[in-house]
Amino acid sequence: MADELGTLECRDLTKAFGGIPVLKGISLSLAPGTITALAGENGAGKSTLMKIASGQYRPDSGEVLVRGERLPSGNPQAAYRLGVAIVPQELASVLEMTVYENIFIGRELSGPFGLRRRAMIESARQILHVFGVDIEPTRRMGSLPVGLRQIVEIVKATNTGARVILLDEPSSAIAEREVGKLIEVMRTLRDRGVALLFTTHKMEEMRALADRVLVLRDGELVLDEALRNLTDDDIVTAMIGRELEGLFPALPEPGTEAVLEIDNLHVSGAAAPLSLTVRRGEIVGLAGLVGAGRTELLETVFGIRKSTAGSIRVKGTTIKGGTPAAAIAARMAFVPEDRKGAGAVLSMSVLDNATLPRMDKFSVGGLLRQGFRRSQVREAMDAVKLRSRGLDQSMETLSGGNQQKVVLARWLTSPVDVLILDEPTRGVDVGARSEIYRIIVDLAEQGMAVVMASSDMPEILSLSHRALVLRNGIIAGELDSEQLAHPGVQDTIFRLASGLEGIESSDPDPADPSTNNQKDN
Amino acid sequence: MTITQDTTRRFSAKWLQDLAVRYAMVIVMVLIISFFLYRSARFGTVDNVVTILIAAAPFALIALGQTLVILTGGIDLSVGSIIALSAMSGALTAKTFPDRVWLALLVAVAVGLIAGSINGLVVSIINVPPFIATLGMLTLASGLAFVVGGGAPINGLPAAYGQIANTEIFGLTIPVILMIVSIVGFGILMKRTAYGMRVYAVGGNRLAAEIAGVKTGRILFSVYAISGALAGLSGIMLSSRVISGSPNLGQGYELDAIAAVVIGGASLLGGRGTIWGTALGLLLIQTLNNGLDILTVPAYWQDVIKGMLIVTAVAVDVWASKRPV
Amino acid sequence: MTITQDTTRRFSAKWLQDLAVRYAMVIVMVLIISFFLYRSARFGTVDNVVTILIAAAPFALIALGQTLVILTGGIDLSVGSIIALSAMSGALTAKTFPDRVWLALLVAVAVGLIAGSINGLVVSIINVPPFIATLGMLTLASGLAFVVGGGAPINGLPAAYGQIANTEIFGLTIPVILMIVSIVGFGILMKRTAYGMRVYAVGGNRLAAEIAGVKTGRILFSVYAISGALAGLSGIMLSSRVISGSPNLGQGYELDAIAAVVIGGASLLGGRGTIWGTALGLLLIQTLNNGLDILTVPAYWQDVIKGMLIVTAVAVDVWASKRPV
Amino acid sequence: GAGDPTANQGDDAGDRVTIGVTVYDMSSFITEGKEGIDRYAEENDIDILWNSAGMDVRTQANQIDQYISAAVDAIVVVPVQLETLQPQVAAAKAAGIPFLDVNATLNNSEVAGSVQPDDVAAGEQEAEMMMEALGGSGNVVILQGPLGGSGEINRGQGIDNVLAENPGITVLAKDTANWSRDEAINKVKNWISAFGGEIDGVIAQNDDMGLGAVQALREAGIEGVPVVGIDGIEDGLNAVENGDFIGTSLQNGTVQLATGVAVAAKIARGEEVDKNLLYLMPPITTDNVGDAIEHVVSDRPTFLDALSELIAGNLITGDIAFENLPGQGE
Ligand SMILES: Nc1ncnc2c1ncn2[C@@H]1O[C@H](COP(=O)(O)OP(=O)(O)OP(=O)(O)O)[C@@H](O)[C@H]1O
Ligand SMILES: Nc1ncnc2c1ncn2[C@@H]1O[C@H](COP(=O)(O)OP(=O)(O)OP(=O)(O)O)[C@@H](O)[C@H]1O
Ligand SMILES: [Mg+2]
Ligand SMILES: [Mg+2]
Repeated sequence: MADELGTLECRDLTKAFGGIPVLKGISLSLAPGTITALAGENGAGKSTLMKIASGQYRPDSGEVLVRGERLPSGNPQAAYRLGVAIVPQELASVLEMTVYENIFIGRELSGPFGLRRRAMIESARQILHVFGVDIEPTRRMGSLPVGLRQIVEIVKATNTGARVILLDEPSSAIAEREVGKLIEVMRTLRDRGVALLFTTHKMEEMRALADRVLVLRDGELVLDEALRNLTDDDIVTAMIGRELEGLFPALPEPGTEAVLEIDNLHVSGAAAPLSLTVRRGEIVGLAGLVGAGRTELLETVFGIRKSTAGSIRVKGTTIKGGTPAAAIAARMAFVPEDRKGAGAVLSMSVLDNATLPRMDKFSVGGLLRQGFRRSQVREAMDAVKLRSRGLDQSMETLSGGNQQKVVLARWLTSPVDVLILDEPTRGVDVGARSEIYRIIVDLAEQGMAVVMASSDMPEILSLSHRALVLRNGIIAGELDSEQLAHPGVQDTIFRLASGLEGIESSDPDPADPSTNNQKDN
Repeated sequence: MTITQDTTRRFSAKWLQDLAVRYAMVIVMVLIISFFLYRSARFGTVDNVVTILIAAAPFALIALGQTLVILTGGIDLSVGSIIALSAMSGALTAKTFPDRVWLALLVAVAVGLIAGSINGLVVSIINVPPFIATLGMLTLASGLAFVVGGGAPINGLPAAYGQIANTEIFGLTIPVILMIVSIVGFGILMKRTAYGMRVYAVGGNRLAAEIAGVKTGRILFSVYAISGALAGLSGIMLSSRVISGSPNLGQGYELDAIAAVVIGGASLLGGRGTIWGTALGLLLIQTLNNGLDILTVPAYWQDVIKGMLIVTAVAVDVWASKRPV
Repeated sequence: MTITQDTTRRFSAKWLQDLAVRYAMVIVMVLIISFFLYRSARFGTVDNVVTILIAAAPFALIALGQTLVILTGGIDLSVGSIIALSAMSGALTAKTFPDRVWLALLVAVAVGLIAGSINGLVVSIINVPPFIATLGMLTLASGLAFVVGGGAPINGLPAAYGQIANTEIFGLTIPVILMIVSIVGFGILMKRTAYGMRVYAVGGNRLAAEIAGVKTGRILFSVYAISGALAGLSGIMLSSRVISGSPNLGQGYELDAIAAVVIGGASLLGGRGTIWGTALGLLLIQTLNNGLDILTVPAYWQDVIKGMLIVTAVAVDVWASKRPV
Repeated sequence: GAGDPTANQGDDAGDRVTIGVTVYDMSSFITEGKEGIDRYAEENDIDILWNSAGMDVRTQANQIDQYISAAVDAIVVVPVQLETLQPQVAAAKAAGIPFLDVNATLNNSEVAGSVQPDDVAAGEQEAEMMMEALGGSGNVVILQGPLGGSGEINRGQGIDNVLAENPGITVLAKDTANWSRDEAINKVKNWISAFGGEIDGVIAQNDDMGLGAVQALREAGIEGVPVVGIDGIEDGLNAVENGDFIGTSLQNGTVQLATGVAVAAKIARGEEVDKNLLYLMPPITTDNVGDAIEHVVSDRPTFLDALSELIAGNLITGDIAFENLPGQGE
C-alpha cells in the first residue's frame, strides 16, 4: 500500500518575520505510511513549518514538494488539491456553522436536488462515532467546548482522503480518553499509507505514535532520528539545549485557613449545586472527561457565567456583583482554557495584554505609567521565559505556547489570593512547563489557593494536594494526596469520571444544548 | 431510522425553522400590520398589498445581493450608485436604439455586473477592505452616472421603455415577479447548494474555508459580482417604472438594503444570516413606509416613528432569540 | 538603565512609528499634494491650508468619535443626523435667547450627548447591533431635526451666533483649534491612558477584556456618548459658521467620517486603528476635495477621480503594509 | 381614522373635495407652501392628504399610486424629478382624477394642469442683476443646484441666456453646492483659493448658496463682491436689505403652492380656470425688500388672512405671482 505518492518533501525552507529568522533552512522528507513527531520549544518554528507545508505561508526561500509536485507557495487551496490536510494549532472552525457542515466544507455532498444534507449528517455521525463522542452533527460548532471542536477538526482533516496530514498539537485540548481514540485513528491512517506529521509537547504521545522524531530548535532541525534510537532525555535535551531535572517540584504543605469558599453554587447545566473549600497554599485539581463541567464551574466562580444561587467567599469576604471585575477586585485570577477566545486580545501587544487586568496599578489618574508597567511586565514575562521580540510584539504573532505564557504570567504582577487555572499548560513546552509548575507551587507556598482544571493526567497527579473528579457538573469523587500517589489512581479517576463508579449512575446527558447558551457569545 | 426521518423533516422545513428563530420579529411585524389594518381599511386591500410589493421589488433585488456580500463578512455600499449608473446606461441605450428596448435591459445588467466585478476584484485580489472598495465604487459610479447624461437626466424615452417594468403577467408586474423568483431562488441557492454553504464558510472563517480547499477568492469575487448585477437589474426596473433615467436614482438605497439584511438577523461580521430573514426585514421596512404614508403621518414624524420601531423590533428580537451580537 | 531609556524614547515617538506603518499612505498623500502644487500655485498658500483646515474641522470631530466607536467593533451611522438635530436645537436656543448665545453651544452639545448616550445604552445594554441602533438614531434624529424647526430651517439668527465658530484666536478659528486640540487629546487618550487601552481591548476581544476585568458595557456606552457629543459640537460649529440652522445639515457626513477612519487603517471588526491614521485619512479626503475644486474639475468628474484615488491609496497601503483585512 | 382616505371618498360630500398632495421633501419652501395650502383648503372646503417623498422618485410614485386607489378628487405633485411619473400620470388620467404638477415640471402633456415658476426667467433675472452690477464685464463664479434637477437646469438656462449676450463676462468656475449653505461656503472658499481677487461676482441659483458665498467672502476678508440669489427666503431678504446681496427673486411658496391647490380644486369641481399658469418671480431689490419681508416674515398672519382673496383675484388676472409689492402689477 505504501507507494511513493505519499511523500511530503521540504527543501531548504527559510522564513523570517520582520527580519528575524524563524526557520533557517529546514529540509525534511516524510515517507508514506509513517508517523513523524515534530517537537521543539515554544516559538521554535513548528507551526510556521506546518503553515508553509500547507500553503498558508510563503517561504522566503526553499520549496515544498508533494508527491514530487511543487506546491505553489501561499496557496492553501493548491495544497488541499495536492492532498495536504492540516489541523491548525489555533483551530480554524466556522463557529456559525454546524458540526457536519464544518466537516464537509469544500467537499459537500450534492445530488440532483442540491445538497444532500441528510447524507452528510449521517456520515458525520459515523465518523464522529469513531472518537466515541456523540456530538449531534446538527449542533452549532460555536456551542461546543474547545476540546470537542478540536476533535471535529481532526475528524475533518482525517476524512478528506489526504495523503499528507499535518496535525499541529492535535491533543492540546482533549483528554486522555480522546487522545487514545486519536492514536487509533492516526495508526489506521498510517496503515493506509498516509504520511502524518504531528506536533506535541508530550513524551507519552511521541512514544505511543511516532516512528521518527524531528526536533526544531531556534529554527534549525537539530534532531532527525527514528524514535526507537532515542530516550526521552535525548529528545528533551535536543529541544531545550540542556537537561531537565524533575518536571514537577515538591509540593509544600498547605495551610489550614480557608481562602476560597464556594457554598452551594448553582452552576447552570450542572446536576446539583456544588460546595468547595480551598485552603491557603492548597492546589486542588479538577479532573473529568471533556464536557464534565469543569470549565463551567470555574467560569461561574470567576463571574463570567451568571449563577442563580450560592455564594463565593475569598478570605471570608463574599464577592458581590458576579462579574470578573468583582472577582479581580477580590484578588482572584483566572486563566481560561480558550486562550484565543477568552484569554488574549490578539490585536494588542504583549505589554498591553499583560497590563489589562491590573490597570489601576499601572495608571495614575488614568494615565499609564509606561516605565513602571514595562519593568513589571518584563519581570513577569521573564519568569515564564517568554520568547518574544520584545514587549511590543503583537500577541497574534506569538507562537501558541508563548501566548499561553502571557495569559498566565500577566497575573503575576500583583499578589493574588485565589488562582483559577483552566488547562494552564495547554501547548506549553516541557521546559516552560516546569517553570510554570515551579511558579504555581511558589505562589501556593506564599499562601495562594489554587484551583486547576486539567486534562493532563500527570499534572493532576503530581501538582495537586487534592483532586476532585467532576461529572455532569457535580463532584463524583475526591482523592487526597495519598490516593493520588497510589499506582492505580488513573483507573480510579477514569471510572469516576465516566460514571462507572461513584455517587450516582444516572445517565448523563452531555448533549443537552440548553446548557450552552452562554458560551455562544 | 426514526432519527433520520426526523432530521429530514426538520430539514425540508428549514425555512420554517428560520422563521421560528425570528418569531419575535414576526410577532412585532404582525403587531405593526394589525395596527395599520385597524387604523385604515385601505391598508389590507389587494391593491395596497400589490403597491407594497411593487415598492419592495427594487429593494429586494439589492437586499438579496447584499445578503450574500454580508454573509462573507463584507459590505456593498455601491449598490445605490450602481442603480443610478445602470439606469442611466439603460436609458441612454433606449434613447439611442428606441426600437430595441430590451437591449437597454441587457446593457443595464451588464453595467451592474461590471461594476460589481470590479468591486469583487479589488476586494478579493488586492484585499482592499470592502467598505473602502465599495465606497470608492459608490463615488465613482455616481460620478459616471452624471457623465453618461452629461449632468442631466435622460428623458423623452420611448414608451416601450416602460414595458420592461410595467408589463403585467398574472396581474403582477415584472419587478414583483423578479422579486419573488429571486427570493425563492436565492433561498434555495444559499440553503441547498454547495455554493451557498461555501459563502457561509468564507464569511464564518476564511482560513477554515481556505484550508478545506474552497477557492475563497472566487467566492468573494462572485458575491460582489452578483450584487452588482442585481443592482443593475434593480436600476433598469426603477428607471423603466418612471420611464426616465436620473443620475440621482437609488441614492442612499444601500443603507435601506443593508438595514433589511441586518434586521433579518444577519451579522455584519459575516457567516450568519438568511435569505428569509432579509425578506422579513424588507417586509418590515416596506410595510412601515406604506402604512405611515397611508395614515398620512407627516414625513418627519414618519422618520421618528420608523427609527424607533426598527430599533424596537430588533431589540425585541435580540432579547427573545438571544442572538449573538 | 540603558534599556529603559531606549524604550522611553521609542514610546514618545509612537505616533511617528504609527505613521511609518502607514508610510505607503503618506507617500500617496505626498504624491497627490505634489500634483496639486504643481498644477496650481495657489494650492500651497497659507490661506489655502487654512481653508482646508476649516473645511476639515467639523469632519475631524465626528471622525474622532467614529474612530473610538469603530475601535470597539461598532459603527455610528447617526452622527450626520445628530449634527442636524443639535444644529437645529442650538439655532432654536439662540433664537429664543438671542443675547445668551453660548447657551446654544451648551444645548447643542447636550443634545448630541443625549442622542449618543441613547445609542450607547441600546448597544451596550439591549445588545442591539450597532448598525441598527445607530441607523435607528439616524432616522429618528433627522426626523426630530425637522420637528424642531417645524419642517423648516431656522433663519434670522442673531449675529452673535456666528461668533461661536468665527471667532479667531492666534489667527485660527475656534473649530480649527478644537480640531487640533481634539486630535492631540484623543491621540493621548487612546495611546497613553487606561481608558484608551480598554477601548482597544473591548474591540479586540470583548470576552477576553471582560475576563481581564474591563467593564465592557461601560466602555461601549462611553464611546457612543463621546461620538454623540462630538457630533453635537460639530453641529453647532457648522451651524454657527453659516449662522443658520438647517435640518439637512450634516446629511451623509457619517460616510465620509467612517471612510476617513478606515482609510487611516482601522478595521471595522474593531481593535485596530489609530487616531493618527484617522487624521491622515481625513487629510486625504479634504485635500482631494480642495485640490479638485481649485483645479475646477466638474463635480461629477471629481467623484470619479476621488473614488479611484481613495481605493488606490488604500490598495497601495494594503499592499505595502500587508495590513490585515 | 382621521387621515384615512376612505373617509372622504365619494361625491356625496357635496362641494367638499379631497386633494392628495405629494412633495419632493420638506424644504423651507414647501413648509411655507404647506401653510398656505392648509389655510386655503380650510377656507375653501378642501381636504388635504399630504405626503413627502424624501427626495425619492420611487416613493413619490408609490404615494401617487396610493392616492389613485384611494380615489381622491385631484392630485397635486411637486415632483422629485423632471419628466418622471409617466405611468402614474396615465393611471390618474385613466381613473379620471385630475393630476397637476406644481413648482417643478413633469413635462407631460397628459397632466390636467400645471402651475410652474418661470425658472428660466428667474435665472435671467438674477443674471441681469449681476450684469448691471458688473457693468457687463468681469469674472463670475456660478453655484448650481443639484445637477439634473429641473431647478438647476432651467435657472442655469436663464443664466446662460444672459451670459451669451454678455461676452465681457468670464465664468471662472461653475459647480454644484446642492442648494446648501455649508457646501457653498467650502466651495467658494476653495474658489477664492484658486482665483484670489479675480472673482468679481457670485451668481447663486438659490439664496442659501448665495448666503454661503457671502460668508465665504467674509471669511476671506474680501469685500464688495456682488452676490445674487433666487427664492427670497428670510435670510436672503435680510441679505438684500443689509447689502450682502444685490438682489434676489421672490418665489413665495405660500402663494405658489396654494395656487396649485386652488387650480386643482377648481378643476375637480368642474369650474372654469386657466389650467397652465406661470409664476413669474418678482425681482427683489433694496426698493421693495421691506414689503417682501413683511409678507414672508414679519407680518405673515396678515398676509395669510388675505391669501384666499389674493389667489381668487390672481386667478382672474392670470398674474399668479402678484402680491402687491412695490413695482409689481403695473
Ligand atoms: N505572523 C508572524 N509575524 C511575526 N512573527 C511571527 C509570526 N508568526 C510566528 N512568528 C514568530 O515565529 C516564531 C515561531 O513561531 P511558531 O508559531 O512557528 O512556533 P511554534 O514552534 O509553533 O511554537 P508553539 O509550540 O508555541 O506553538 C515565534 O517566535 C513567533 O513569534
Ligand atoms: N461527548 C460529548 N458529546 C456531546 N457533547 C458533549 C460531549 N462532551 C461535552 N459535550 C458538550 O460540551 C459542553 C461542555 O462544555 P464545557 O465547556 O463545560 O466543557 P468543559 O467543562 O470544558 O469540559 P471539561 O470538563 O473538559 O473542562 C456540554 O454542554 C456538552 O453539551
Ligand atoms: Mg505552534
Ligand atoms: Mg474545559
